[in-house]
Amino acid sequence: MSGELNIKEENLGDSIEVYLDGEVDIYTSQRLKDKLYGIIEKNQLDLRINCRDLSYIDSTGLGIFVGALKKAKQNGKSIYISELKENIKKLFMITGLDKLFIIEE
Amino acid sequence: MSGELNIKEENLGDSIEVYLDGEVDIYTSQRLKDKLYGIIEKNQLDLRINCRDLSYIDSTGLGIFVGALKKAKQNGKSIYISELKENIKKLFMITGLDKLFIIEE
Amino acid sequence: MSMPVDNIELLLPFKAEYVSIARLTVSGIASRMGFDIDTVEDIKVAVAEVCNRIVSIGSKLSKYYKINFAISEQSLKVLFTCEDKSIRCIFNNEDAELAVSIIKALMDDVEFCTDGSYILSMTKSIGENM
Amino acid sequence: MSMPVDNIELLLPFKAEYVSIARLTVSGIASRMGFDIDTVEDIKVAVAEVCNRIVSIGSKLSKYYKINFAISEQSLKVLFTCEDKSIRCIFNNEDAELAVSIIKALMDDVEFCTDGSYILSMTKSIGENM
Ligand SMILES: Nc1ncnc2c1ncn2[C@@H]1O[C@H](COP(=O)(O)OP(=O)(O)O)[C@@H](O)[C@H]1O
Ligand SMILES: Nc1ncnc2c1ncn2[C@@H]1O[C@H](COP(=O)(O)OP(=O)(O)O)[C@@H](O)[C@H]1O
Repeated sequence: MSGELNIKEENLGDSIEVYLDGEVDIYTSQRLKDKLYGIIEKNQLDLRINCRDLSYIDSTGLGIFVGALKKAKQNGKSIYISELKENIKKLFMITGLDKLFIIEE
Repeated sequence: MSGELNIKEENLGDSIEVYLDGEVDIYTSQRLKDKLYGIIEKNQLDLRINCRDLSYIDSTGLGIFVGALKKAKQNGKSIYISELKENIKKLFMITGLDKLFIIEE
Repeated sequence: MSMPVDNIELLLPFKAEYVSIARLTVSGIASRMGFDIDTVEDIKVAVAEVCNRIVSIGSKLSKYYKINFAISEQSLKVLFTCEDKSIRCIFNNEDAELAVSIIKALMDDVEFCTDGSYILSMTKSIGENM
Repeated sequence: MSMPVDNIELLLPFKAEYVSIARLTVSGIASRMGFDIDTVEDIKVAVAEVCNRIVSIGSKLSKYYKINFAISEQSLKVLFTCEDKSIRCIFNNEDAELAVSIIKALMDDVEFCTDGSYILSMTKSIGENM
């Protein structure tokens, strides 16, 4: 139920797609951080974060996205964020993070 | 969200079918009572309560079913209860009400 | 027995419209503790039965009642308290029959009519009946 | 201004795992008050941001913090309190930037760093931005 998060990962060849399913909150965010940072360190590829099934994220989670982006940029790579639900897209706009990431429909 | 209840009513000719959608709790139960008692008083027909979309009921609601059954029996009529979810069927068994009503799949 | 316990407390007005808040809160706690979905439902129903009874009886002395959730590795214990001491033995009445049978069946351990300073306590163990 | 107010209180341990309980409880309260589903989501996020910050900072003096929900016809006011007075001005730090912008954008009225006995208060009005 609340606070659950499933993370799936798929290698698309030229990028890695990560599917977030559930809620990223202060309790589940450490797992997200380990996962994203791990992927970025292991692969010299762009990262695509699919948020189709992401129902909730807070500033802890957004901060991890920002941290991951910094790491990716050090490798000259980008992070694409796709299929954001309206309530979460709103958080990206509020915080100005929509200008930092490449947001896709 | 929580505590919401929608009640729909359909005249099947030989009986009245009532669809319960949502939650019957202490807050919504008065409306259920008025509805069921009203139907029983107006029509001399059997009552069918369809619980397909009933996600929650408590003893307040069960008590209203019992009260409605008493009224129906005074008219020589019965109450059929159908499509109970497992968690609610369990409450009928616990309370012995499964022997009072005609429970259908 | 002497395991570390986390406590969560919910203070609610004596009003039927807020019983759903108790249901939601206890659902969240029980889910977080790892009870399976059917057991979460059972605990929710049992807690609501007590809240229903409390708000139905009402109080002239107190505006609020309190639900304490004691969370341990083994169990969730739910304790209902109210400053109004007239609200103690609230289920010893014929019209509470349905509620009593539901609470007894769904929880592992229920203390009605205690001598103590609380209204009722009930416990659900983790691992039993799962 | 002087409308009748119902209070609900939730006492939670300083632990990240229980922030979801605050989210669930405030969702229930806001839904019950009639806020639309998007606004319920906004209030939930704002409340969680404060809880996150409180549990991240932690306390050596106090095991619990309290969230008071003041419910009136016009608004929901959420007040965070803690006995540990060192936990007061918790958002005046660079790493709280994201949280602060979220809280300010989602709530109608926020009081950070009050002189009072509470950590923070925030209010969402019914009917505005709906
Ligand atoms: N609106 C914003 N735009 C860009 N960066 C931001 C914004 N708000 C906060 N940040 C930065 O995001 C970072 C949060 O990342 P953090 O989770 O702390 O990662 P790290 O572990 O790499 O420090 C902080 O350095 C903060 O300054
Ligand atoms: N297990 C049971 N089997 C049958 N009847 C029961 C059972 N438990 C309680 N009752 C009865 O159900 C009735 C509840 O109905 P109630 O809502 O009070 O209707 P009314 O308004 O007609 O009194 C009570 O009279 C109670 O004795």
